[in-house]
Amino acid sequence: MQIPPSIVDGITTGAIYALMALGYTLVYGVLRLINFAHSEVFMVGTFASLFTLHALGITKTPTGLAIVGVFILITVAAVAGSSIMAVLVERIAYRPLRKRNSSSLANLISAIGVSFFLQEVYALRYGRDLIPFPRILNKTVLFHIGLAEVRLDKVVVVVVALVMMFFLDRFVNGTRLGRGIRAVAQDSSTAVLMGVNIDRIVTLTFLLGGAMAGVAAMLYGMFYEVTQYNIGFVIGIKGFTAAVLGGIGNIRGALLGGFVLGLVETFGGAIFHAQWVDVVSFSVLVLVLLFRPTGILGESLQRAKA
Amino acid sequence: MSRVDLPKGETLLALNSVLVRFGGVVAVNQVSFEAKVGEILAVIGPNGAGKTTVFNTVTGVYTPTEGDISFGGRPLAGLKPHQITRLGLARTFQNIRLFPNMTVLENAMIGGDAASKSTVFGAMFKTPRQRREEAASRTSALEALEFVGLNAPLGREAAGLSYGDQRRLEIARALATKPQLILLDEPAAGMNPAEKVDLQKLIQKIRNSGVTVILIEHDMGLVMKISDRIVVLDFGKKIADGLPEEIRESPAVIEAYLGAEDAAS
Amino acid sequence: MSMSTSRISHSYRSAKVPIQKANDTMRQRWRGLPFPVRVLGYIVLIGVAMLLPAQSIGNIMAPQSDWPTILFYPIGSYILLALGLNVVVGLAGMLDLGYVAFFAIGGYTMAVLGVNYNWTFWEILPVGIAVAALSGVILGAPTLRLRGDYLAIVTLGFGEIIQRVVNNLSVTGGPTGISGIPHPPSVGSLSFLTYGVLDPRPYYYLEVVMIAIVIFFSIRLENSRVGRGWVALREDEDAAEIMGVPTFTFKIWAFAIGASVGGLSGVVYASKVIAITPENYPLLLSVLILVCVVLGGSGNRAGVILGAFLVAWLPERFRGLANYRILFFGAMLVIMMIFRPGGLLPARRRASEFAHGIGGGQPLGGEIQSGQFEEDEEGEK
Amino acid sequence: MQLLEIKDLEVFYGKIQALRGISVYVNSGEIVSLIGANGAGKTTTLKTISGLRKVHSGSITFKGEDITNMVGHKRVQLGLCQAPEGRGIFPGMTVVENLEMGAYTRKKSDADKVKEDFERVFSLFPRLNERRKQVAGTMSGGEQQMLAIGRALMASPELLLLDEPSMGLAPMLVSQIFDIIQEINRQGTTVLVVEQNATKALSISNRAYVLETGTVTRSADARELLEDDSIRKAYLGE
Amino acid sequence: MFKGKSRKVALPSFIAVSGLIAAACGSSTTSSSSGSATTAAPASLSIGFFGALTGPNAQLGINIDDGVKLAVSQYNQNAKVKVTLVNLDSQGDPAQAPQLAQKAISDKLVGLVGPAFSGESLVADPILEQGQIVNVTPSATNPALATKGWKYWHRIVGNDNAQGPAAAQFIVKKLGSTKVAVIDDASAYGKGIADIVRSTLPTLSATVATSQSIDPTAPDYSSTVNAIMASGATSVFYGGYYDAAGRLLKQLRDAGFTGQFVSDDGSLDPKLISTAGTSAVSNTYATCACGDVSTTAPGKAFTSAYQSMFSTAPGTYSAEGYDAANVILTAIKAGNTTSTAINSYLGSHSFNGITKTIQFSSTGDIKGGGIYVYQAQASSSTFSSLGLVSSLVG
Repeated sequence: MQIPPSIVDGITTGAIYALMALGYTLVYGVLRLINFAHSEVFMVGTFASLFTLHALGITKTPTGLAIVGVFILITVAAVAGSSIMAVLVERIAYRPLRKRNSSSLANLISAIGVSFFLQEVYALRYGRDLIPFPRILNKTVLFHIGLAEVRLDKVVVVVVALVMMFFLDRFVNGTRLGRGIRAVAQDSSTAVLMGVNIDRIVTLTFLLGGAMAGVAAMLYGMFYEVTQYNIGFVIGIKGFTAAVLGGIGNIRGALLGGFVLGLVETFGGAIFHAQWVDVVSFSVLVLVLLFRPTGILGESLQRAKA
Repeated sequence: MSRVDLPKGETLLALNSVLVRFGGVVAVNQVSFEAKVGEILAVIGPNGAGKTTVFNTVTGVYTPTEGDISFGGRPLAGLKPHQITRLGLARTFQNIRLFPNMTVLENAMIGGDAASKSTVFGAMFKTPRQRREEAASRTSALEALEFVGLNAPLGREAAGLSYGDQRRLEIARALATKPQLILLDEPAAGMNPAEKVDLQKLIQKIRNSGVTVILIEHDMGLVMKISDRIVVLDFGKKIADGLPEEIRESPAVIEAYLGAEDAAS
Repeated sequence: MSMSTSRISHSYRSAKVPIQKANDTMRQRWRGLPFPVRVLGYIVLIGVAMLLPAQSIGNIMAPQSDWPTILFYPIGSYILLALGLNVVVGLAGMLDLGYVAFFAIGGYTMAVLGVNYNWTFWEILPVGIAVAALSGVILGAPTLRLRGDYLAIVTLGFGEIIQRVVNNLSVTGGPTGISGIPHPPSVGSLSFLTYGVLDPRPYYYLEVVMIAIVIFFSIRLENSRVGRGWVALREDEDAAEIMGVPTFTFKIWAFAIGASVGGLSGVVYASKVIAITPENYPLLLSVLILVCVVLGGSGNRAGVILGAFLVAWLPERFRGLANYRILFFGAMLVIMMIFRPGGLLPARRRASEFAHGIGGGQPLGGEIQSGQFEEDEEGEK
Repeated sequence: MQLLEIKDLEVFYGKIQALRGISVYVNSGEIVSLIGANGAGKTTTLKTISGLRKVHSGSITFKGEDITNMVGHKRVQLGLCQAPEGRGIFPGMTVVENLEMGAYTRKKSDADKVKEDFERVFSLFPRLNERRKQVAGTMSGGEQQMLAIGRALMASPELLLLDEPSMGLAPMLVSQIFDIIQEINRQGTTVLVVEQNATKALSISNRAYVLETGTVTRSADARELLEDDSIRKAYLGE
Repeated sequence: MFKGKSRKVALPSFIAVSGLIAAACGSSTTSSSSGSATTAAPASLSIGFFGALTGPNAQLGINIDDGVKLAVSQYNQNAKVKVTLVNLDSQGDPAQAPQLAQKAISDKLVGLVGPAFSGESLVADPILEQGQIVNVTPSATNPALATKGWKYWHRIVGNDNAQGPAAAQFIVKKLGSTKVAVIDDASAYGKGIADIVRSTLPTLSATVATSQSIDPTAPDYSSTVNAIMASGATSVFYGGYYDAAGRLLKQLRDAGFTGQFVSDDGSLDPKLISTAGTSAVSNTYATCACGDVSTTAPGKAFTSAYQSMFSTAPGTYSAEGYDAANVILTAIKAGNTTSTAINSYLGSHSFNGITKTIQFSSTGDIKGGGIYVYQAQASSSTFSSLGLVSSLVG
């Protein structure tokens, strides 16, 4: 058994899943809509940080202060890329439908259309092969826990993710705009009565979800050092699963769901072998939903159910 | 599931210390009352007193946290709403809940279908039973529509009906299930005085046809005119239960609902 | 159970889409025709279906592909699958993102029983349908109580699990799949009933018959208590339950029927292609079939058939676009949903439901309309 | 001066006409009540004023400005705020957060005034002051109603719209709420109130409108209506 | 199956483009135009390429197709019977294979290079067989394909049954590793080879330290990496393609794995090195049924012709695609203008390809077909040949 390595790796991948799950959860919380194009929002983020590295001419691992500078630049690029893409997706694929009172199915198909389109744009432009990232952070082993190596890059992934989640949580729970998001999520018509501009809140929600996906994309690029036109697909499904697992619409649920899914996957892989990982994690999801139909933490951002 | 058939005056529906709790909130608190075969029983009380929750609990939408409900002597615990309907207990909704894009006839037939047993195979192979049941369902739907006096075309979508006609259709849909007991949730809401008079006649006609009626209503004029008995709820508790004259005089009811000023005059 | 929204008070535009009206009157006229005329109409349709694989038609329809073959797959198979999924999505209003699982189950039933146990096609067909229906029930029973959004991820997961399982099990041949799947036995010496390797037309005819049967039964279902029940639970599940519709049972039935049509098409497909592998059953196929249903007009059989035809045929017709096919497809989906959210031929009922914003049956999104909200004139919740 | 004027307002829900040409006006400083049975169109009227419902025909003028087609959130900025039916508090937020939501549209430069309004709400509703940190969803119905009214006041509205403020409240609380409404009015806020408890509503109002199936059937001085036999019969349960 | 006397025939590629090729190949020919009916030779014939040209798996197909294009253009420079090339783009999707096979029949193709993948082969080949379309696959290496009794099917690369044992021998005998973690990508191809490696290792007194299938589309292989690290394996064999191989290798090295990493021809691509990173590819090998074309004279000529035509270096299976096309073109040049005639010709002749000498057995598989091993070079970011496995483990 590889308990310590499974824990370390589960938390690391879980951190990225959690960041993705936040995007689904925020949008769901406010619009009751599953943003199936979120995977492509993530994908765009990875490309944005890669292009920044190319533009900076970075081919070798930077050292010293340069690391910090590079990190800030690629984070900004990824966050900008992803959040702009998220807002564009909302404007193009969702808002016109929302204005026309369309059904959820129409939204779903529209999202699928946007996903196809964006994937193909990137595939046609940059090919269908994996595109490598230069190494920007040495994978130095900091210390060992049993067989587990706690590496610098893993620590960075988890710490950055946690910091982002903390800020998001503070933003949503502690600022005026954050209150606006929660108000729309809990009772949108009353929010209008309080003077909340719903369209603006929706845009803000996609922006925030996109920003989280952007951070996830930057961390992914730094950690796995590759991207691809369809890189978002798997990570998107994982993020969505994590969001549902934790209780979609619930920010803290998304965090919990991400980490739980990460751990279920690494332990599932250790116990049942890698080929059964997805079967294990979906089974866990179904089991959780059977006993807690709205996920582990429930839908707390949601309007109260009668 | 056998339907209930009892002589007039027997207890048809009995609530025994029913308590319904949502999270920390007690919506219905130890409520007991009975409805007897052939009567019109009104349930009144301020908005939020738990009247609709009582209806929802009786029809199986909510499960009572404590207490029990029986219908014709048969306990309803563990039955799903559709099973309870099939026992002979139908209802309408406070805010009309027709199937808006189904036609008038289709809406009523949904009620008529409550007596049907055939499902998918019956439909696929048009078994004799399915044909028989389909015809029966259609008949009871048409009868119910005629009974309530709805004159709209059968092929008209429910959403296109006038408000009063929607109310009628909703009642027809419930009657098409051939109920022993019908629960009417604020049937007069949104009606003008002329429509209310028609409604009053309709409710009495329903009762006269042998169907017991339980009614939630705010229009006290209507309630006082047609009810045989009145149950008053306030804050989830039953505060009074009696004949209309008794209720009108009851200090507790005046305090909680009718308003102190009214009583003074 | 949520008892809060008054469905009838949803606002919607009273002006209906013009093509919708045309669609409606056509249907009414058709129904108004005397029985012999309608029979004649059906005979004409069957004749058209028989003549469809002709080379001269193929030259126009699919100059860069083999027309009879693509008539069988993807066109015919997509139509069959879309008709099945339509029962779940269009009629009962539930979202199923893992429909391909049932197609796979039918296919593997055909392959395993045909190759390992030497069963014949006609023996396997009912088994394949039954196994698929049963797995529909097994998937549905625990999960149908979940709300719509959750059903999406669970069905999606189910589709993935089935693919993983067939990829990992030895009885299904693992990733290599199963080859040497037997063809249906030929009937007499008629060329169009001789099931061999080379001629796709007998399979196409077989599929046409299956499509006709599925349409026949789905019309009967739709015009019965079950169909009424589906519409009712799609429009207001709680009210339906309270009016005596056994909503859970009817949902399970919808799932089982959809699954069995999926299984049926899986058996038919596998009996033609000789070899199947897990690659034949990607998640993308589930998505495409859902696109067929919604694009054509969820709930309207003619629309669904049209949608399936277009989704299957257009990529073959425009093979020349090669790499740009998916790009255009994606863009077209968005544009279609913006301008025709109810699909190309929206169902009469669904058209109004979409206008009401309740077309999905269960909430999956798009619930907040700018400046317009439901819930009115109500007291207690 | 007419603060709010509604002319020939027609509103549809789909094919159903909910309002059939309603005309109502509210003068500055008044308390006006809309009474009528459930389903008569009272709540729809308020929702339409707040911009939650699309107007089919007719007009709404507020402070001389035509707001018929203005989006909802801008009407709040203009000085129109509603405490919705069923209270509509944000159940997951604390009392203070709910109140802050009321002040959502107010600018940073307005911070001092907002602080004053907090104090004003807390002095009107001492219960809220005691429960600042409590999550609103866990409060009792009466407290929630107070919160809903207090929250609407935080927008510093010129016209306060109250939808069934007495709904589901114990009689004691009902009187208390109506006293507070009067107090709010005394402090200078115009009030338009929709009520089922017609007696109470009429007793604090200057004027009232009686709604029936989407039309105004009576409009008169509140006192006059209180003494009207037919009104008493229809709405006061006698 | 026609079992005539085998003759050696040169591939016709030398004629125009490059004298070097002519010099290299021309000498060993005993060209023959006999053995087939030459009645009324048509002015032009069509051959096809069957494989993914678009979609996610397109790169391999494009590599092959470009090789075929080069062969056809060289052939047409100096040919009586012109040949046109028809592309049958399967997108690597087995579901599209039947209609393309039918298309090949209705278009009366006299020969087909492909199908490129094993999965589509299983579906398309029975149809091609019945339609009597001679087909030569340059890349579908699943052993089962040779067992179906198809007469029109040919393969010019060694199958996995040859590659798997060779890889195992290389690991145990040459690299000296006896604890081998065997991983695959759960694809027909990758798992096929890996399973053979798994069954061969014990016969060489080596053990399978851990055995796993990964999802090649998943980003994270940490549970597999952890299992490998915990198993104490000194080497890893990976059955699958270069993209997942590169990521697995990278994650292994990052976790501190220093042993040998051996993969198959699906991983024999410079992109493995770019994906894994140059620091990760020490002790990294790939086996392949394909010979090294970068050292021989015809190979160099091919490489430069390819480079000048497509402005890119040949990719994996480009050379095999070129050879497969030339096998067919040689038969056409010999005066065979029908598919059946070409088929007979293929069964009775041997061909000097740039990758190897090609001679088909009665099953259609290539005779002989040694397995080569390549080592990843960090300095040049390419693979360089170490030679035949059989000679290395000798």
